[in-house]
Amino acid sequence: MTSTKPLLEVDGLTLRVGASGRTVVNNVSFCVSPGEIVGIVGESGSGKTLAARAVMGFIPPAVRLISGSIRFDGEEVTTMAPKRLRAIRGARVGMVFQEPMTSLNPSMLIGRQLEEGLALHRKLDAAGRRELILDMLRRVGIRDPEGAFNAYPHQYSGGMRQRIMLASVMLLKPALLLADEPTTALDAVVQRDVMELMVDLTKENGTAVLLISHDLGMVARYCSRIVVMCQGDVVEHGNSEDILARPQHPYTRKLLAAMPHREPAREVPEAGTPLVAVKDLVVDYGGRQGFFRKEQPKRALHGISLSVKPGEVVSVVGGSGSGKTTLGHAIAGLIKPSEGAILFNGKPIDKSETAYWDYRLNCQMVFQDPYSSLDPRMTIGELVGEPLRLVKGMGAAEKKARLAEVLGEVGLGDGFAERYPHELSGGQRQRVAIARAIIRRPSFVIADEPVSALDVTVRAQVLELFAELQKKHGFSCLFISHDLGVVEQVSDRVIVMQDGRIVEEGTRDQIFDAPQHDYTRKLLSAVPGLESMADGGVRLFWRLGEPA
Amino acid sequence: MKYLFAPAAALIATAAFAAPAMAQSITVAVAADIRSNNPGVNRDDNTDDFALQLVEGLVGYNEGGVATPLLAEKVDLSADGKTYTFTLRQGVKFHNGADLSSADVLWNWTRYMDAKTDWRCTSEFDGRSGLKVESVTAPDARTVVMQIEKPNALFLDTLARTDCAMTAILHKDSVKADGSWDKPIGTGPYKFGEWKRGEYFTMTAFDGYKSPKEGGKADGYVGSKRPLLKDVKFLIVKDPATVKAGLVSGALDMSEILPSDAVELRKNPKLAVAVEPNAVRHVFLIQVKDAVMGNQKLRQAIAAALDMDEIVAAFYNDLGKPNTSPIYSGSSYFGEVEKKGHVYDAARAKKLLQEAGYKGEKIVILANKRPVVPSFPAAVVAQQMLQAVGVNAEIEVLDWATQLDRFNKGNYQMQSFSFSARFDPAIAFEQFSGPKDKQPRKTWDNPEAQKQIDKLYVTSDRAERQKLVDELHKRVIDEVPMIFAFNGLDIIAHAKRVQGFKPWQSKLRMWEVTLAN
Amino acid sequence: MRLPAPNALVGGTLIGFLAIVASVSALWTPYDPLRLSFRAKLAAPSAMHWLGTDEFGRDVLSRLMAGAATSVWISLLTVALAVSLGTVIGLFSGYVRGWVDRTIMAFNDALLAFPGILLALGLLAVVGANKYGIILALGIAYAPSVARIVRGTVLSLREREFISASRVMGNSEAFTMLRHILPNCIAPLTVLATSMFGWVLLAESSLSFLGLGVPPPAPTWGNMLAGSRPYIGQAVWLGIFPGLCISLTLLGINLLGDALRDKLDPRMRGAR
Amino acid sequence: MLRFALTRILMSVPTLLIVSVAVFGLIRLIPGDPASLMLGDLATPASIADLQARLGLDQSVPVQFGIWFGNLLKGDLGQSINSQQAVLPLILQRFWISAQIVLVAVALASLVAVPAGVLAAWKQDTSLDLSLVAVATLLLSIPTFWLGLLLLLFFGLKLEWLPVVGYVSIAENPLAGILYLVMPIMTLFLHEIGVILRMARASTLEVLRLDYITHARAKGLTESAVLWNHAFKNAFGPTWTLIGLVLGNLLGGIAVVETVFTIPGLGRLLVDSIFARDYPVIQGCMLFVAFTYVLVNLVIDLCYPIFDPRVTAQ
Repeated sequence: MTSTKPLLEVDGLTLRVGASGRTVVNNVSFCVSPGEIVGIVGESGSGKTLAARAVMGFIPPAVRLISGSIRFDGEEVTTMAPKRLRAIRGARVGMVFQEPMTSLNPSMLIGRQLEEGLALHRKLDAAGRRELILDMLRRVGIRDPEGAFNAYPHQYSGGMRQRIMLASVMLLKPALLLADEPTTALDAVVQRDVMELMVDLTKENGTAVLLISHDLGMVARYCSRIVVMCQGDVVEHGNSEDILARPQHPYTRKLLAAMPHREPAREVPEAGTPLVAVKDLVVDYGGRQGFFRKEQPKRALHGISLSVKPGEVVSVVGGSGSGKTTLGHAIAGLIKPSEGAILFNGKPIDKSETAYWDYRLNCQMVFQDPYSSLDPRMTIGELVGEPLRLVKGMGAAEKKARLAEVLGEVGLGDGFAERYPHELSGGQRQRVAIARAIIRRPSFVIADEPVSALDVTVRAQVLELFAELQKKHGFSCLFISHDLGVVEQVSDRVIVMQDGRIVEEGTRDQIFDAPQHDYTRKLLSAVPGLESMADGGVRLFWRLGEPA
Repeated sequence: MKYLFAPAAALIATAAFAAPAMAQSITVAVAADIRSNNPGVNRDDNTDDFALQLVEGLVGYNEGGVATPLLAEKVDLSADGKTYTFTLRQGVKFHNGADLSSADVLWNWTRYMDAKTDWRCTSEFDGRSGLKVESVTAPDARTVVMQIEKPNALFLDTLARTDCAMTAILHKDSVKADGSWDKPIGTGPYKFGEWKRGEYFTMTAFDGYKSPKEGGKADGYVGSKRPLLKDVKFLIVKDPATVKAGLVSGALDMSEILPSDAVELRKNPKLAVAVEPNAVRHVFLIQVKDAVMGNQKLRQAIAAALDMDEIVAAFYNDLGKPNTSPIYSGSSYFGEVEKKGHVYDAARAKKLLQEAGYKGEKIVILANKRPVVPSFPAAVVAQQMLQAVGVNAEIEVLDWATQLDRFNKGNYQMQSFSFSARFDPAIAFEQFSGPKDKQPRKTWDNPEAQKQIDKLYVTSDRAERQKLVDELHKRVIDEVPMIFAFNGLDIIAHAKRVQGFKPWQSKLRMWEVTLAN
Repeated sequence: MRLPAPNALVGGTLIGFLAIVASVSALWTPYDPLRLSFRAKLAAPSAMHWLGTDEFGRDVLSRLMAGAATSVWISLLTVALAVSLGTVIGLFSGYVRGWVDRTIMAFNDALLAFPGILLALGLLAVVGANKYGIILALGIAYAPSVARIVRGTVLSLREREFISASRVMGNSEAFTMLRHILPNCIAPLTVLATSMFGWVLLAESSLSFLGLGVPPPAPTWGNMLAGSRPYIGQAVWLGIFPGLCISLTLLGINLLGDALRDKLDPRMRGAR
Repeated sequence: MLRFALTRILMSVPTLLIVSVAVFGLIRLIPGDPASLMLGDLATPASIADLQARLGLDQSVPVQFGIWFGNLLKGDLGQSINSQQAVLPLILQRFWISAQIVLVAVALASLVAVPAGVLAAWKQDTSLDLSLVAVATLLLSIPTFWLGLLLLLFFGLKLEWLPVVGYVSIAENPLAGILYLVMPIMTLFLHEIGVILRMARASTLEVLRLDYITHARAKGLTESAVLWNHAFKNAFGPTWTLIGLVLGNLLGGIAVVETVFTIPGLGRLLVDSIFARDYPVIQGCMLFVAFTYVLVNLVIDLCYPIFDPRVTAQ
């Protein structure tokens, strides 16, 4: 704790939704000292974003300030005149958003967007502004700042845009930076780079940071103090180490417990033939003929070979564009491969109708987005029961019993069968998706990022359920994920993919403890690892040593 | 406030119609542009009207619809009825100053008989329609002799037909050296002025005009025909409401108006409304080949069910009168017999329906909604009256082209229809009678009646003809192959300062019309 | 129990009233809407004829009531035809894809390149201007926009994971189409159908105005309005009341459509 | 850009071809033909046959189409059966009349409705928003022909401020020409305000939720700067497309308004030609309308990158 006068003091802040009267932020207090990095951690609905945005006076029209005060640099923000508020915005308080795709104006040149704030808050001529901007763009790692100045945001990748966003905010050297999940939408490898850049930049300028995130690990890594929020309340507040090592509130413990952790490696019985084998799989996209030109097909997979043994969980990891999702879809039969073969129990599935159907009935898939993977117009019962339609020789009563059994297995017992997906939470929906995948008792399940859309605690529950079911029914699983923590927790074996090729393959422990390929090392170095401690706390560590 | 913009409105009114300010000029609104200025070639009624102010033929209709010498002084018929000798009037000049001679007639006849000319009436004289001109000769400069194949009472009538543009005698300079059409150089009271497609066409008085008769009494296309106006501009105004506004503002001097506007415009102190019946006959066509309509008793019942007074009033208000005869009321053949036609008698209609064994079969009346014909309002009123006596009548509204198509194919039960003007009774009957299997458009297919009509064609004796007409009229009333309802009305509103104007057979004759100031 | 949104309330009231009037007119109208009265031509609104009489002396109120039924019926049938036709084409096109899809869509685009009313005008001239001709012509004229939307929905649904899920299950393409894709087209179709009801009502009136609508004497609001034009100077009520009816109905439809879209597509409401 | 435009025009060729064939076939399915219509009740089978031969209608439909299409490729749309005028100049003359009404009305409506829509979105759920939306919905719900009649009654007959019906070419008499166009333009203008306002509001609402708006505010920009520099330009894309659709539709179809105000525009020409079975004019008009539609859409698409640089004209 620093003893200087706090830069930001939030005291007893209470926000309520106008119409329904629901309290979304309840008596929240915290403070940020100059140059300090403070994290607010919470799951969706915790009110963390609202509380942070209130600091800049951004309260949505539907939400009302009931009580409390926000003092920035000793000035009360809640009652501030709009003009004064605008003078603070940008100049003294900056803000970085989660979604790099929508946080920059798509129709305005990057240079102009960066210039706007400068023109407003600094007395500089155009040339001076330009120089400052080019310097800053260079600083955030844009290779061609001149080009970027006259480019539109859509010409840059997400990571680059987030750097530009940082540049835009840091140009004015604000005293406080509000960072709302600044890296959540980015690839793991990029995440760390951007975070490091943000920390460095703020340190250089003496800017304090209020970092809002659902990721306790990341927050703990960079913040000196942490505020834990749940359902609008601050449940715990303290030093990062203290909170990690000695969590006081049950919710904090729950959050910590939900963080992925490694369990001892399982024995996977050696079997003669792999359950599923993929040989030299090639997938090409596109190649449509235009009027004047012919598009070259884009190769998404360059001859992938892999095998999954009975009862084994094999993970495929990689950044976006690595081809892992394409691989999953190709194996599930959703995409027709251009070359290569898929063998099920040693038989190529495209050679005979029986082999195909055998595979079709035994291979199921759990999708990433529980909001899009369930037909919104069907009840849970219909959704889960649908795969049974194609099972031959199963009576109606039997089907009904199976449905009830499976729904029970995934913890969606009484009454859920009659409900519709939109009445369910994300975690419940993913349970439905899992139930649908296993109702035919398949021998092979492809799980494509099954938990990446879920909140931390829900994610843990779903993973646990999945592991339990896998153990109980013994199905093999191809688990596709970008989240190394999750992969570490669930896999027997790990396949690392980059640019449509497998770069490394090995048992979980081999990959995580002794990675060989550069890309694997880069991936691993990007996310902090966790080690459980005896008293419910955790210890945080970087896998391949502290970054330089 | 109302007057704030009044000057602007007046300005617009004058600007819109751009009326020539000269005292002896008038502006007449017409609903449609002329199709061409080539008489009798590319034409419609409106085009004929304009053409016949500019050109004349050897014979023309008089007020009663009888073909009478016009460019000819007299016409002599040989005893065998096959040789017509026309003696030309003296002193007749073309618009370009040239004198009219029999050579001009020969030149025109050759031109008309040439298929390339596309004259509307070539087929009327080359034998295709039963009348064949075998030779045309000019023994001297004032005499033209026409020889026809067999006697025909309607030869002169056909020559005078307005849709043939009166078989106009044009100066040969009307045609360019390469044989293509240039502009009409005729002998009519007015000369062709200018024509701006889609906007207006004009004509100016022909100073060298020699009127067939003196005395100022107009008589159809003959009689006194002095061009007393200096210029006449025909302005194309399609919308009746615009016409009305133009008449009221004074920007227009004359126009045909809708019957519904007559009452209102009559009240205007500056305007007069002239109403004259014409030879157009509004009828309810009946397809007797139809299973239901084949029943004569049913047809008689329908005729008895119609209160013609109300039907006329539906379109013409109090301006018109019923006429259930095929002969138009202004015809010289319209006598006491023709006055007796269908009589409205609902009780009799009901009784006839019973006798006919009518069991509520649906009867569809086709109608169209062109504003200038009473097709639709007549059908609405008739439907109401038919329903009142228990006939299950329905109206089907079609666009005019479709209705006409159904007419030509004979594909209908009833139609509310209008027959265009026919002056001679023979043609008037021929218009709707004939063999249905050869010409499905024919309404009346009665071999006995056909014989009488054929006889009407060759009989020249006036009394004989009247007798035939009377008999045919009675047959139509009894057989009810269709129901004649009433004659058309020309309703022309004009400024009161325009004097001496009388509408005649939908033609706006501009001769003997003067302008008082 | 929450109060419905104001637009739903007003729209629902207007359309409900229309439905009631249309139903009542089948049983009772103040006068026979077709009965002529030669003594009461173009009578101004009075105690006897609340909304006056027309050029044939027919009671305007009665004709408006009867016209409501005709207009509603025509609009409903037309929408049903357009939606079913368009859905079949759109589903098929989105289902087969490839060159068949491109060909169908080229045709579809060709039809869309015409203002609906012109297309209907041409078709109407072919099939004949009567009640069923209008339904057919307008149905065909509006089907392309339905087909386009259905095809778009199908193509976007195909990207959704539940469609992939159905295929992974082993369901045939046709089954997936009918079981999963078609039901999910219903929401956008409902919104479309609602606004289309308004378009059809408008188009039917416009056609009457151009001289090819539902043939009189059977009253529709459109042909009443169209028929009033010659009398605009002398009998204002002839044009005012049918126009008012059409406008209020369209207003009801638009409001109801907005409410429906808010409900089915909350995205359109924008920021919370 | 140029290649894109050319490609798009080439791609519209099949569409236009389909239009030509369909229209050609369709109008010949319509009962009634120009020859019998010209002859009316005077027609004898012989005279109809004569006239049909003269009009070239005695040939089989495919042959007729071949002739017509051949001439079309030479840029000749034929001659009106009714007025004997060449079709293309006739269409262009009438189109110009319609176009000046439509263009002025839509331009004015956009100028009023787009800012109003943005304003309504900005003040979402306030009484200003509600009343703007209510007015827009009301305007949208009034059929143009009735609106036209009302204007006619009020300004033409009651106040006598404006000429009731008719048309004078602006070239001939500018003042009168403009006065004649006031009411038709006003009719379309009022109607399109409703359409455009609602679209502008909806698309602005979409944009106002996005982070870059908050970002712009977080920079300390004033509300008006946020609204116009950031929200408006991005929100205008869909509205622009809608304006294009509206234009494309109206340029071919203000027959109703033209009928109300008796303006000799393209829509009226087409309707009249259908009634008169003037085949060459119908064919020409339909093709022209379709071509205009394609062209307007092309222009709209070419302009789109101005509002959304993500969409490049390729």
